Amino acid sequence: MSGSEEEPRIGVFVCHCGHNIAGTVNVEEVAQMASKLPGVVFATDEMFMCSDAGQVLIKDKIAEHNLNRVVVASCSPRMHEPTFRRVVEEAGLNRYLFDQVNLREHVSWCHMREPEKATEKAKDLVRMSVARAAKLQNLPVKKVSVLPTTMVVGGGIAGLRASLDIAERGFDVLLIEKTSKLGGNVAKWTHLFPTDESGADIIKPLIRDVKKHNRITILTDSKVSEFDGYIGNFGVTVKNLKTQKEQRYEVGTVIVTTGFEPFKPFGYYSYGESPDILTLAELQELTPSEQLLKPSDGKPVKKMVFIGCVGSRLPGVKGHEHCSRHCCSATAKAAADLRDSVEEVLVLYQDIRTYGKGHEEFHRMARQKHVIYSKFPQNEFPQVTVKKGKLTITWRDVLAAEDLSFEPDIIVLATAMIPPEDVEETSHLFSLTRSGDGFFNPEHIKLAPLTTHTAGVMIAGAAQAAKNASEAVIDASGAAAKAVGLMAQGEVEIESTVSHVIPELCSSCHTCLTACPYTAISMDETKDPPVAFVTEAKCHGCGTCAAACPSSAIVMYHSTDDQILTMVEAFLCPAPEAQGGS
Amino acid sequence: MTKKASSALVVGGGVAGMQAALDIANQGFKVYLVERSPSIGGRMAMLDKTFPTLDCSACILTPKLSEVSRHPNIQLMTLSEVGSVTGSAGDFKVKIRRKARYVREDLCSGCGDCEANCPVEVANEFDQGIGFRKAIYALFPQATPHIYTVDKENCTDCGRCVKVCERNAIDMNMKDKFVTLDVGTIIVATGFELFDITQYPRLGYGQYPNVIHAMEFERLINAAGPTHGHLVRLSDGKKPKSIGFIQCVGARDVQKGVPYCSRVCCMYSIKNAVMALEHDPQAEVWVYYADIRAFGKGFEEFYEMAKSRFGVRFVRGRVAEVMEGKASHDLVVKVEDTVTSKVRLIEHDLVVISPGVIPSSGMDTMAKKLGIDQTDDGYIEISHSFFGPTVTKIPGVFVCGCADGPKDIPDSVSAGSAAAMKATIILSSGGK
Amino acid sequence: MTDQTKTESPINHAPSSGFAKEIEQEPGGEGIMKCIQCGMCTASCMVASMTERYRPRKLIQKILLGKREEVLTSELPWLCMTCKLCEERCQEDVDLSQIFTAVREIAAREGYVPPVFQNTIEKVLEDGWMLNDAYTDFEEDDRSDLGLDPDLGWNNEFTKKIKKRYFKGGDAK
Amino acid sequence: MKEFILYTGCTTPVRLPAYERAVEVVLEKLGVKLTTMKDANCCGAQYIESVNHVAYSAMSGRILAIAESMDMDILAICGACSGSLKHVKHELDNNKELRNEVNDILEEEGLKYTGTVEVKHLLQIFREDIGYDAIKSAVVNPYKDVRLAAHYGCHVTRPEEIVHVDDAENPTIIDRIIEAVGGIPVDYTGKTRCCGGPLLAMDEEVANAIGRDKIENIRAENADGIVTACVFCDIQLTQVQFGEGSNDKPKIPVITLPQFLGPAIGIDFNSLGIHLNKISPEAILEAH
Repeated sequence: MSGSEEEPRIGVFVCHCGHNIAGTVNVEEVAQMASKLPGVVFATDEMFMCSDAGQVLIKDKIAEHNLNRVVVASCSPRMHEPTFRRVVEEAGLNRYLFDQVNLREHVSWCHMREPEKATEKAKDLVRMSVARAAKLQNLPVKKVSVLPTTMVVGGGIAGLRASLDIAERGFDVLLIEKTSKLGGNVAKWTHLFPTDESGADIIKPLIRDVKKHNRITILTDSKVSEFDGYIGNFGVTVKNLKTQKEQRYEVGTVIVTTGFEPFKPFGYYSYGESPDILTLAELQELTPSEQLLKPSDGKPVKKMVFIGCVGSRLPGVKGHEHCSRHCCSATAKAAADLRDSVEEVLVLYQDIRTYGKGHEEFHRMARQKHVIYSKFPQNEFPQVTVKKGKLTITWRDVLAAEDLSFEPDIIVLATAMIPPEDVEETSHLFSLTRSGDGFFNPEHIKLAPLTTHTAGVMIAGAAQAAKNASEAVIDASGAAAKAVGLMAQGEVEIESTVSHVIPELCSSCHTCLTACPYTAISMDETKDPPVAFVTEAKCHGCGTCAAACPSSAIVMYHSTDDQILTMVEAFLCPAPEAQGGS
Repeated sequence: MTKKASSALVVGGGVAGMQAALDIANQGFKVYLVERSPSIGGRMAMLDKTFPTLDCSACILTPKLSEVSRHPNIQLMTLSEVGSVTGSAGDFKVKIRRKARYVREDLCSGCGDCEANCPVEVANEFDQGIGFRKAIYALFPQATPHIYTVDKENCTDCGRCVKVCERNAIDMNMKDKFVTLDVGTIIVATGFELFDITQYPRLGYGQYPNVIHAMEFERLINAAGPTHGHLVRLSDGKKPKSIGFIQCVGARDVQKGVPYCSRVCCMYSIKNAVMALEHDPQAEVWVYYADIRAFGKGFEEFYEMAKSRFGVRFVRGRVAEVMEGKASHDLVVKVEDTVTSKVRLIEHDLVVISPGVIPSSGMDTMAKKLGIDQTDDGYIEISHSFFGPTVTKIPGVFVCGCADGPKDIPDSVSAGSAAAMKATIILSSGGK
Repeated sequence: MTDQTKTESPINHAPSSGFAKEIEQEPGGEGIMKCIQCGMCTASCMVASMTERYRPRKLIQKILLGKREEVLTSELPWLCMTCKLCEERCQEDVDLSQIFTAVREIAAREGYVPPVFQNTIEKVLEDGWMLNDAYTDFEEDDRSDLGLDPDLGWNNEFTKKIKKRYFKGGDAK
Repeated sequence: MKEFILYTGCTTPVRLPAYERAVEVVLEKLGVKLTTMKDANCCGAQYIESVNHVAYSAMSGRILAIAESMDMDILAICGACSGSLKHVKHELDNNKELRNEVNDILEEEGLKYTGTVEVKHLLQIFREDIGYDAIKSAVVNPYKDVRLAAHYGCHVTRPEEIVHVDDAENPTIIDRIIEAVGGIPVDYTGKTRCCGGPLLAMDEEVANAIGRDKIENIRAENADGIVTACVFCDIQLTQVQFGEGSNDKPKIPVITLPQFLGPAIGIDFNSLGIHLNKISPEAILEAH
């Protein structure tokens, strides 16, 4: 490990972050203190370390004082560790000789009202980081190749779009669909509200193009049963649900487009007690006809009611707290269209969220066509009763302060978008986390909505959150771009902050295998006795294994026991100032 | 077939444009990123926090900024505008006007000595005119590229900056330059502007000092902003104890020619309401709305939290009038709580208007140059909401972000990536 | 209404778009369906600020729900000052004063005209103008002093014709 | 010399003749000739308007037709009248059926509506036909240190797209005239709100509360007087300052625009009928 044995020459840079940090922490004082610490040859404070000016400063000082360790005391490493690692690297240092202290989230933001104590805490953290920095070691920067094939999981509108884009861009696609048909929910919908097209009109051309594209391999009635490997080199076992036959494939990237499922609202508004109470999805699946007919007796529908937010926007009800986004616009369009043949159409709502392009027009059109909109109270839901097949609904109209009742021929419930029933399986398979709405978490909710914390695995469409089909299509192309980006580069860097098993110390107890949340550890059967080994590209460096190992046979690179204990030491017994300075 | 131009032009350096540029560049294609202001970053750079996670906007944006500026395949062209466009998919010729910056990009290190010595102070557009900047300036601390710019209109040619610049980077005789780019594809990411709310005299913006708009509020609560993040009234510097947020101004207004929903106002106002309470938990914060449109991932949950945990008060009713006490400059909002049918006069120290989103200025000429259509609302027309949500009627020309309609950040980012995908298909097939 | 009737179904009103359609057919009533109930009108209305009983937004919603009898027989449609401040501001471009005028016209046909209105209507149709009996010697003198013609020369034939043609027998039915 | 036919309406001649007179003398001085319409009828505003749309259209239509027969544009000095005439003109111009119906009645007295005449409210005459500069140059003894609140009148300015008088949410004509003659126009809360007049019949209490609210908003800006451009508003804003519910605070003079303008361009109080104003405005009108 060359370059890290020599005498540490540490540079400390304390960031003001505008007034985010400097407004609470006395940054000059912190830098002052740092300059006296052992091994520190330079320390200063700066307005924005992440700005170009700040980055240039680091490089200049590395050259000027020929620093071999850099500590930046600023914000959470989550955002800027990559930035500063790159900076020290550009200045000729190994990226792992950099350490970051979080003075913003961990100090200034949470101790705003007690600046003195905050400054003391800041000093402690910097002192600990400097001590650790002295112990930091070079780590190799590793790259892995990326296989030029993407596996797309889910053959709905998003999966089809992503597959086609990738194929047209010149890469191979393995498209997995668990049902026997491509097209997902959209294909089922004879009328794709809020548009004028039928689901088939939208999906047929897509399916046709996907089917005839020679770069796309389609596996229907199939599910991924095993998933291993790492970014660029995933191993997949696909099981045919009919034949139960399994087949292995190697892919470089993955796009998960497993979509959603329309919530079946049993327990809401007497759903299930009458065939004339159906969900918006079920309405969209009815075979189109001049006149909407009652499912129960096939008679024409004269009066109907839509109810919004069914199984959505319910605080405290797990998996049903989110807004399902597409329903308001879909309902407005459905109501407007059906009003032509139905004498009375009511929409019972909480808020009207016709946010999208042209959606406000659907809402206006519905009203223009005499659809009656009635807002019901937040915590006083309409009551639906079924007596001898006859539907009655009673509710309070908030805006007219009137108690109302109505006897519709059918009631349509605009129900929530929820994840498919096998979502848990999928999330384990690809190590994806899920948010409160039950859908998969993106890597970053604002700036990385399509990538996930599993490198090489993308999400798109309703797999990520409730969305309408158009939005899913945009996601799909976006996720395709991410996959192609990786494949076009051909290789990708991987983290070196991984765990390592020292074979001599391993007692083959398998504890680490069960401890690892990423199935990154397996047994090397070629050894006798078999010993554990880490697949580095899969390891997230969480350290669970190292902690679990009863024979301390596992090292966490970049968080070695030594590196951690010196921090504890630095905190408990601060080095006397005298010792500091140059 | 003969390989044609294998590079792309992205117009607009906001978050959508940056994302598009990155996703094209990461596939190994050359990208020219043209931005008319002195720095990339767009509107997002002006925001304080972002909904629904309250991430610090500048903090999550900065890595993108440096990623773009350092990408070997991306050439930044700031202070630049698109001129004439000729050719077709796979083979466009685009004239770019590179406005004189009066500072040599190859020499300036962004040290700031010039700014420190500049005697001229002018209203800072980045801070919505609340704060000041010098006549030689960088738009914001993380401005990218971090190169200074001379604002000739306000510069007095005193020559001090020229003297102090150790690298002799300042050249007051610089002239506009014109370059012609050969590109295979063009992505329009020209973003949005805010509706001019002085068109609502009844709400008092421009007449009453303590009626401000949301972007001004963002700068006021921003630690790097003109007040160092201290939320104060512009009339007397007092901390507002009661704040009212007014929704649907310049949005969902048929009479004002903006019939559509702006998509972001509900959430940014809820976010700002929460931030106001973060700054002063004792404050009273009200939001006046017609419908709360919290439709994105985590939005409804955030709205719920704003109500239950932070105690933001929501009143369903559009505000008819804002009145001012002449001496105190305190404000009174007149509204009907439509849920209780009560007409309410509610006093506030500060009123924040949420302006709707409109197409960015120059959209019309941009559309003409490219030969693409616009919607009635002035945004760029997309070919089909399912088959081509980022596709325009001109092959090889794509659109993303708010250029084709209001979008929040994640939707703009996705669209940026999507447009990039379409663009690279063109590039890899040489325009077919 | 007693409490018992408030919640239980059979007595509750059943929404119907009939009344709104009827109003749409009247001149001025065309825009009724555009209302999204934002409350801009009530908040702009000076009558609403001075009395609890008048809420233009709520009145529109009652119409949209089809509460025909209640609306036609109530004084509410007659409380609009037609100052049009709400119309100037309505973001959906609903002309409330014209809608309420349309409602009044329907009410009038069915004989629901507030007495004060009825009296003035009679007067105007009889005399051709509003202040015939208020025009006394006092005013005449004032006019002469000012050099104005004391003879106002109002025409009362035309309104009689109008009355015959549009007001059967004279009352507004 | 521009010429208009003056439609006085029902109320001005009886309740506010001074306004009528002031209009005549001031406009004459500023180069506008007036002929008063005879054999006219009520425009039908509010009352007939509320119960029978066709009858209402016919009544206003007849007034328009009379003006046509004399080939002169109409000057209306009452908000209700100008509102009705403009509104009905708009409908007759855009609704053939209605026009035929109306003409069918008018025919009997040889009248016909074809849409050739314009309807203008007094404020338009000042802005369009005379102009602020002409007014300025006509001033012989400008006002000094008088603060005046303008009240425009709802039917004068709304609906903007039909009456085309001024910016409905931010009207300025009266204020600019006040300025032109040396007065200080003062802004006040609820400037474009109604005076309450139209509600007197249905609910006098509420109507007066609305009027008094306006008076108090104006008082809050320490205005010396109120300048109006509609007979109903003028009467309403005056009468609410008397009788029960009115407080004992000093009364604020209410002056019609021509009465305020007159003295500045050298017209004596008598010709303007100042002595007839219920709350004497002399203190204001003498502030030169």
